[in-house]
Amino acid sequence: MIWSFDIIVLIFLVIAAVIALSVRDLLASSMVLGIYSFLICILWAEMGAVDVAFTEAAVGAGVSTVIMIATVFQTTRKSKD
Amino acid sequence: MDVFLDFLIAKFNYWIYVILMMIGLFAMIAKNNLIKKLVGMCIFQTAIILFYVSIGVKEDARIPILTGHEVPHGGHYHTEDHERPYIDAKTVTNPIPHVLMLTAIVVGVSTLGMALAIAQKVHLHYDSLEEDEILAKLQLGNND
Amino acid sequence: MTEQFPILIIIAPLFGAILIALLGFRHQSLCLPTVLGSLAISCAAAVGTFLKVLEQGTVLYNLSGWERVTTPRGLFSVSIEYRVDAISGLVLVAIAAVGLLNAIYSKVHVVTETPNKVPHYYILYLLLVAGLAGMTITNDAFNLYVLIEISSLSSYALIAIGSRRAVLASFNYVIMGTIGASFYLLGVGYLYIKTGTLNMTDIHAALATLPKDSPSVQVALILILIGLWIKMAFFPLHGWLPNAYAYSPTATSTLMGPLVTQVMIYIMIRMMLSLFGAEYVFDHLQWTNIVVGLSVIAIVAGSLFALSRSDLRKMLTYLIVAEVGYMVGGAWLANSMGMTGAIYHILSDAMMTFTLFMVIGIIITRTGKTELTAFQGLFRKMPITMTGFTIAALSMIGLPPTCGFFSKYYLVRGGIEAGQWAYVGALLFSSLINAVIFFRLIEMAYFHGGKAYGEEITDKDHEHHHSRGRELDAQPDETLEQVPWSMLAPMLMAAASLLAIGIFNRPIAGWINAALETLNLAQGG
Amino acid sequence: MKPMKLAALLTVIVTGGLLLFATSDLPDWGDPLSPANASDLSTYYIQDSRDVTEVPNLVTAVLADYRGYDTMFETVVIFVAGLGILSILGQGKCEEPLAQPVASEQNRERDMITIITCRLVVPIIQIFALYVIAHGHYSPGGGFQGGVMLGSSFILIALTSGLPDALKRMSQERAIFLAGLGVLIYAGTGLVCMALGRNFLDYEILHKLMGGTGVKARYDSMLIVEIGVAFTVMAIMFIIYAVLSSKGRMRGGL
Repeated sequence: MIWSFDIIVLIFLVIAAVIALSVRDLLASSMVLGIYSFLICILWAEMGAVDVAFTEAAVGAGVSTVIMIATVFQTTRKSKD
Repeated sequence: MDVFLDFLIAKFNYWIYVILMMIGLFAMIAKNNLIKKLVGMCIFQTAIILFYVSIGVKEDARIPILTGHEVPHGGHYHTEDHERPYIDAKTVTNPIPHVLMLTAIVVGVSTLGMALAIAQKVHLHYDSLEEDEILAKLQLGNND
Repeated sequence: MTEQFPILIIIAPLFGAILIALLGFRHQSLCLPTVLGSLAISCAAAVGTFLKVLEQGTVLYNLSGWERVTTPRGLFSVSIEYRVDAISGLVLVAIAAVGLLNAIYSKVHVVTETPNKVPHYYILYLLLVAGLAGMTITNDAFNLYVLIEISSLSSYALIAIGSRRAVLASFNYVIMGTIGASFYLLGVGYLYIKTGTLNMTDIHAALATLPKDSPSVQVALILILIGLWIKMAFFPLHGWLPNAYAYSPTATSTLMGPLVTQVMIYIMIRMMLSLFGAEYVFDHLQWTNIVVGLSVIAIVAGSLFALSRSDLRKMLTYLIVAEVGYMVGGAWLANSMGMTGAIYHILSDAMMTFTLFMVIGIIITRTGKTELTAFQGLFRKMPITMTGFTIAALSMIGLPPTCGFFSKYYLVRGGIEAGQWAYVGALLFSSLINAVIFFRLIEMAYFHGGKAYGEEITDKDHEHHHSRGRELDAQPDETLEQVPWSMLAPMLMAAASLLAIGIFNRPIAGWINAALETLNLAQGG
Repeated sequence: MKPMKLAALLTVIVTGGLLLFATSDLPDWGDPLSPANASDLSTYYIQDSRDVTEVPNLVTAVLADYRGYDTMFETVVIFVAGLGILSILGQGKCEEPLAQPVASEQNRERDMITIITCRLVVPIIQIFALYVIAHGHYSPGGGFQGGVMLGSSFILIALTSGLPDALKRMSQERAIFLAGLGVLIYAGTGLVCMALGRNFLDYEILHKLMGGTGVKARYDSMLIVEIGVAFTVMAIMFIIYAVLSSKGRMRGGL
């Protein structure tokens, strides 16, 4: 186990989560959420959960981001908080 | 210092999962924008998945796909098939949390899709995604 | 064949839903027969399972065909299994029966309220019933989470299909519901990390070997309880419920009102008794006073909110909030009388709420009004409907021989035994409030003639109902029971079941007590 | 607005404190001897499941066989989500997309390069998806992952050539049919087991139909149910995208 790698990814995860929630542009927020999903997918691959990582890459980072962007496209990009 | 570092590292995943979960929970409750609430929901759910996957990690263990090269552990299996070594459970990651979390990821994306559809419908009806604006419109149009 | 009954309860609606998905979109006339047929099979299987449980005790059903594996520490389960005892048998019968009766009752509503989406509606409806039944029957902690999500996802959609307000209510429900389900999942995770298994029986056995004051087990219990409380709308966490039920389509609220909260309460009792164990929850933790205190607040607040509402469906939803307080409090009284009362009240409350929702649905359909004033002069116009209403109202107030009286009797006795006087007081207070609410309605329906009718119709409030209201206004003196029998018959059957559950209270309480004894909640202990 | 934030902060602090308090009681991260990792259940799956199912990927074995009932309902969750989204936002009727594109469709210039690249890539994605489904017994993958990839190949068509083009290949009605078919394959496998006199989803008995031994029957049935899962996931993932990207109108799109 490469715990230092693990810790770096985990810290990036927290940063990505905070950014995704604090950006006022919803499109950017969805994109950062995609980054968050990819980071966590790396983490799971590293922790030996290959099936979970594969699913997260396909579902979390792929489809979730796409449908979120589709919604932002159909509604509005601006957010007050 | 070393003791402290050991303590920190020993449960680091659990600390971070709590932090991520609380970020998500806070966003779900306090954010005003509906999409932001859903971003929070994603983070919240992933944090729980992180917790589960962390349960199953074993130090220096391989992924839960048996290729026949697992570390044998005393003797052989007493079946007809003598080639198969008896696998030491310590060397293979625990597969149960992975199975459970596959389900949880799928549930997560289903909930997200449903919630996004509802958010679009809200936008269709109220022309806004901000909770306070929608509530203000509701107060105005209470008598229609 | 009889050993396959438990699975039939769940897969009959599932296959019904699949059939509609495959054929129902082209041939919409197939939808309703499929729904009725599959729910009838489910209902019959539930009754069969229950009879079997009475005959031979707890029934286990192993899915995937893996036998329990023997280890030095004993048997453990490697796959998912079902476990039906007398209590879950009763709840299963109630779920299947309410599902079936409501499908008959709401066949008109579904077509009028969700045009173009009838097959969608029925698929979600069937899967909601399947999810609720699956939650009741499963003995696997994680499987329970999946089924909670199935019933929640289908109920989000079933609510959001309704009016403008319903959409927003549904969004709040999504957020709250996800928090609740995730907390439950997290609680299961804490149990898994301490015990290494997911089967409830095995978890219970493993917890017995752990040190009693393990913080993570306590936190697991707290998380599971909070998750389930959100889902059942226990008072401070009830925010999603009133709007969601009041603005959703009629068929949705008549199905969800009686079932969702009550099934969640059953799950909570299941978690307390068969997963953590009565000894741990009641004797070791000593949280009884806190939770009963919360339930007292829930009862009082729910009753007061109900009293202050003038919208019929809103009033009913707050009554549900109060009833949740009854059952949570009863379950936490820590004696078998209170627990019996709580479980008995799950049944009677399901049927009472069901009857009331159906009656109010009929009244709203016929008069086009959702206010309390809709009741004016209704005894003359709708004698049959009002008979059902009167029975349900008497039951809500708690007058014999309806089931509401007996459940309150058990709950009050449990409260006295446990010395929880605040809880007893809250029960009596709530009965008083119910009496005020319902006698006011009965009085309005009986004494106010039809003359107030014309004025009320000019109300600006309910434009979309006007046309139907006028139609009725044109002939105010007829005895207007022009409701199809498909609506009246289920309502009357539900009302009759209120009397039946009341009259047969002794055997039902006996079954519940026998099941509780196997769960180590001894008589009077 | 303020009190809401305060309440949220309070909730978060209390819950977070509770969880951190419990964390101190948890076994160390990565401990192979923690109760969860050294439990009978986990050891049984690692040591015995390959002998009785012939599947080296333990996750697939547990997912599709031991906890197959869970996975069936997981498929149903997807199915519910798709139908729920259609019923919330959809138009109701299952009509074919309009012949004339709407205004936003006409104005958009479709780039030839992306369309041709997409034409090249889509078959490759689909073949790889089929490989993922079929190879789930030996490597990471299976019905869900493959199904999502198949669904995303249709999403790719919708992104490059426009939603109507994709809907021509996978109309709303066909998608619902496929989703129902997927659940039917899964649940039907279970029903066949019941018809042969065993419990629901007890694949072992299927050797009477498929020949071979009970172990082989389990192996093959897992593949069958994974295919069912893939059908549902593929159809629903595309439908979710189609509905959400067009606000339920099923035309226009991104």
